[in-house]
Amino acid sequence: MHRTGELYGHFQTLEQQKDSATLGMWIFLATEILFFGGLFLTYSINRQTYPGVFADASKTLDLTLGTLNTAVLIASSLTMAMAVWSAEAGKKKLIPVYLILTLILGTVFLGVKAVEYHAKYVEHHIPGLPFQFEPGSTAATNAHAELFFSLYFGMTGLHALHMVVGVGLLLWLLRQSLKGRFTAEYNTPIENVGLYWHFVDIVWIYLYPLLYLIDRHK
Amino acid sequence: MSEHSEHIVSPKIYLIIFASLMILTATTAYAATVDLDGYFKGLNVIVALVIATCKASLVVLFFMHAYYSTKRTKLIIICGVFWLAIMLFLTMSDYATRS
Amino acid sequence: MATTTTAPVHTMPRDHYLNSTYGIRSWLLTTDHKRIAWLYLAGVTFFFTLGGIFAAMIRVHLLTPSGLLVSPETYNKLFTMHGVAMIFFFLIPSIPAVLGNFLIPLMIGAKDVAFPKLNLLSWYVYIIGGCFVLYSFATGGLDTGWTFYTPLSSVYSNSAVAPAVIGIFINGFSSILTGMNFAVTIHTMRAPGMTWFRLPLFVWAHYATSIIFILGTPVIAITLLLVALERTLHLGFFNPALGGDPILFQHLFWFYSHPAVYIMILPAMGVISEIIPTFARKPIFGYTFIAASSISIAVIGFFVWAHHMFLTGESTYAALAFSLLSFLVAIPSAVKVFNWTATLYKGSISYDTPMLYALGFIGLFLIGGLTGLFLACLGLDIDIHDTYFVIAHFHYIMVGGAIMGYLGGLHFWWPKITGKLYPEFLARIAAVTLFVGFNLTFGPQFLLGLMGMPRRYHNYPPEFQVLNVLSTAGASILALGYLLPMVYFTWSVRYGKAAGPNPWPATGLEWTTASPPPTENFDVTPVVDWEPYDYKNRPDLGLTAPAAPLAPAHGDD
Amino acid sequence: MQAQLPILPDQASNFAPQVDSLMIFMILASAFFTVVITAAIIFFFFKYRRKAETDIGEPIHGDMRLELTWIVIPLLISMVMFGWGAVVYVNFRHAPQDALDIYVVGKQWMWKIQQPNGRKEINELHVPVGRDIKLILASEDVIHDFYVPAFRVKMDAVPGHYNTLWFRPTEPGRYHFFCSQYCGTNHAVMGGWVTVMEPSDYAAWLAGSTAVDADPIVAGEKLFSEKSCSTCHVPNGTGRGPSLNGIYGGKARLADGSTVTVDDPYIRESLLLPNAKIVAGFVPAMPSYEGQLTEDQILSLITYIKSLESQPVPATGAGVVAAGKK
Repeated sequence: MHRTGELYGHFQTLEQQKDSATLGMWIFLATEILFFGGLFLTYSINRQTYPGVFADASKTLDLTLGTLNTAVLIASSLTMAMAVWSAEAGKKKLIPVYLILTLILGTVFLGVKAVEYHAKYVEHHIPGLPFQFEPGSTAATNAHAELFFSLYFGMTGLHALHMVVGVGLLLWLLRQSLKGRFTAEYNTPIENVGLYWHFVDIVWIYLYPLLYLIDRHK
Repeated sequence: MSEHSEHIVSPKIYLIIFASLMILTATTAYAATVDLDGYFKGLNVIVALVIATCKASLVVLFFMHAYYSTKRTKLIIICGVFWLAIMLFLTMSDYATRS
Repeated sequence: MATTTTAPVHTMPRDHYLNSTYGIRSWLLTTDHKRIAWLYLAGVTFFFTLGGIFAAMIRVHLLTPSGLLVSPETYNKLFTMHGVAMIFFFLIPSIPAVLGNFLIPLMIGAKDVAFPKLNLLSWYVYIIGGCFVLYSFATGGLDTGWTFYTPLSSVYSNSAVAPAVIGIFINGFSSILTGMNFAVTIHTMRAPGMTWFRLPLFVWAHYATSIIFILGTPVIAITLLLVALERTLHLGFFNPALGGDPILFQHLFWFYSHPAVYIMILPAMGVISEIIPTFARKPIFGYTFIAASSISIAVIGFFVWAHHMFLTGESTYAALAFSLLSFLVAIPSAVKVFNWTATLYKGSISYDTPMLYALGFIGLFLIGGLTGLFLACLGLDIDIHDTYFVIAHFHYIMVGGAIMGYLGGLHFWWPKITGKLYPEFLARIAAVTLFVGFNLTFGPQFLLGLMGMPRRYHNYPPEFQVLNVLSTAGASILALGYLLPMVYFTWSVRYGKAAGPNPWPATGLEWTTASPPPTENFDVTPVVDWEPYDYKNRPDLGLTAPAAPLAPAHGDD
Repeated sequence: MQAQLPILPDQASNFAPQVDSLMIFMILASAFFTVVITAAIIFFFFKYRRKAETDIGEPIHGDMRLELTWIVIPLLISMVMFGWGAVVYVNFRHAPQDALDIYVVGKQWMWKIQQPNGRKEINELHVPVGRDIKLILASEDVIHDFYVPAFRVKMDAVPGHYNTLWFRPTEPGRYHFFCSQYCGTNHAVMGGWVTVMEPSDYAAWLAGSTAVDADPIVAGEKLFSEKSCSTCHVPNGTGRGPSLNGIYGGKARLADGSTVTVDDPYIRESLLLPNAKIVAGFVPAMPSYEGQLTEDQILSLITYIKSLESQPVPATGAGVVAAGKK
């Protein structure tokens, strides 16, 4: 595939190329909705079956840290949107600044997640390892709580994996933007990584109430 | 080839959206500690999910520029959500209607 | 080939995609969609052969009531590995990734697909997924059935389930990448003048298939990942002993795996929609209805999955809804069959090999589709569910439909892909052999099902023997029918006569470029100013112009 | 007996003629379409054979009336198929109230069957002719499926669920049954015979057995005290749990205001998930017995609780809305 400037040879115009890339990204995100959807369905059905144990297990999660992480991730979405804006508005100097801010916030999120995971490790709430929900809880309660935590780790783990990929993409963008590659005319990569980043934010926006909030009042 | 109308959203709008998202986050965190199920069974769940959907919509529409984008993009978003709804709704309706 | 009299002598073009570069690297690192199609052809042929060998062993084993060949464990592994190899690694990628990859850019007048690197990546993902599955086959095999029902697969099976489901999980991303690539390519890469309603129906069918790839595949991926986790870490998502729900697994599994059936059949329908107008030399009957029926099959196909679960204790209301919707999805398939048949009316029909496959397809798909109604019918499903009736039904769709379509397509476009003609007489014999062998193999299985023989049995009561022997006899004819094309296709690559750009002649854009096409597909970007399948207004095809004066190019519709 | 295709097995249950009539209708409807389409293809194939090498066909693009015809007519026919099938299926999913309950437990790779009086069988099922039979299907490991071709019925046995399968045998005789859901290595040999007997023979057969098998009511009663059920579920309803006397088959009012029929699945669920449906007036105090009882033991307990159905209703029993059968 030969390339002229930013235009790959199989496209006729830059516009066609950008159009294709954006469409491809959106389609990929549609795929991702269904990918997480399988987990959401598994969670919903099991929660309906074991509302009591799921509520109890949910309450062992740290609400403060969960809320903090929600705020951090939303803030990172803002800085990401600003990075896209800088590129579109042609403010080349600002792009790396906002990218670095996004990176920092993304890393903070993953750090907080690591702290939460560690707490679960200490409490023996990691499925697959020796698991004890509460001292003296029966085998059945244990099993159902383990189911909750399997889903908790499955959903947040998959989400965290997406965050890690996102951090990698941001690092690549940062490198490219420092080289001055992105301009008001050509900024599709930033825009598309932005779409991805916001999508990951949206997944968390749903994980937060489902895992941390529902039935907390009980 | 649909013409891509480049619409640059101003940072002011981003800040407004960000502030709304933060307020909604605080609201949902607070609402979770109040027993709303007393008014109507399952109200806590509904409130939490409605707020989450509002937040998600704000992110999609403004941070992701869906509000300014082509019909084609909107169609893809709707399809993604609709297919998720098919899966959730039809499966749950099986569980809900078992005798 | 279209002629029995003297044909004009063609020569191969000097430069084309096959001789533009040489060496193994030029193939393994290619981003040319035409070469990637060849890579996929190699992959799917390997898995087809592997799955075919398993099938042959199954049929030989079932010659006697007590089983002739292998132990029960091995038999269970054979049918599981047959299903996994055939479904996930042959049928799903076959037409889209081989013919679709090769043809979609050519048909819409593009130089390549939208994301050539992702296209190559999808092949590597497919190969890596395939390696995991082969590793599973080689180290303990797989005995869960291709459906991986829990808790059998996640707890009780002693076979190598984890590598297999991880392999299928990985392979899912190959499907997703292909689907993304096709959908974007069809949206953004069309040549000037190639409007949506001038697209060949093959492209419409692949667009519909892409919808399923994109929105269905992720669900099977996550589901099988959960099974792998459940098995390796002893989690309980679908294991009732740990509080999980095995029925939930079936919902998730069939949410993808029923639409996946349409992934296999829709592209074949696309192939048939190309072949029939070409060899009847007239516009296809009801173009918009065929195009719309592809999309409606893809969409409605997502609403019917729980008809696989009528007897699991599913709610009666859900069963009623899913049965009703299953009957609805039959309507667009029926529309296609009627339109194909009507296309033959007042045509100028020849019986070249692709046409034989297409006509065979209609007959077999008709039987496969109608017997699908039996299974969608709630009152009959309580009798024939999980019997050989089901086996016969889906082989009529998968083998009689998808594979006949795939072979028909290969014969139709082989001159375009290789620039060479295959021996027509042998090809016709192979087509007839396949048709006869197929019906002999799977026809008796309908009767076995009606008699009450359950599926996946390594031995059976003696009253079922006669039909089983008949089925095995048919399978040996079928095997011969598959070997023949493999031999003469290979032969023709080297020794076949040069085909020329448009041997049939056909009306699609892909036939306006050289055979084999140049790397860039077209020397100049084509501009389309004709309607699809419009023989009357295509003097460039060299067929007798009708007595009436030429109508303007846009005059039809 | 109604019309029957020669290839089909004997018709030996009430469902067999229903399924077979539907089958014949479907076969005829399908054959009609197959013949019409195939005949049209063959006719066109010869009639419109290419005469000269450069001939082209007539440029016909379509016909709206035809399209609508072949959308609407198949749609109508398929709705008939759906409706007819639905009638049979809905009947099949709703077992009559006074059916004879027989417990069937699948495990790799055998069927354990328990008759109403406790007589146990393995891979053999004896039933009286002319009586509605309800099989309550459970599984101890993976999913199985109980299939009797001569009765034209089958149903999955799913671990963690109870499914029911009912039929009324109409012809005495011996009929094959199979496991029809793939369940591992010996799936193909997990079958046996249903023996349909005259009611008097069946009664005699049942009576001739009690000496060999433990009475499940006795076994259930023993478990009831061994597992300390009796400490809370005291007969007069003054314990921490509701009295179980006479509750079977009736309706219990739950803490959240809804009611539930006290049947096998409910008792099973209450043993395994005691807090899912709490009877009004009681606190969730019962521990789960998940993992501590085999399916057989659960069935014994259910049979025991069922035997209390005829026990006098206690004076102060809570939670019982209407004792006895609905």
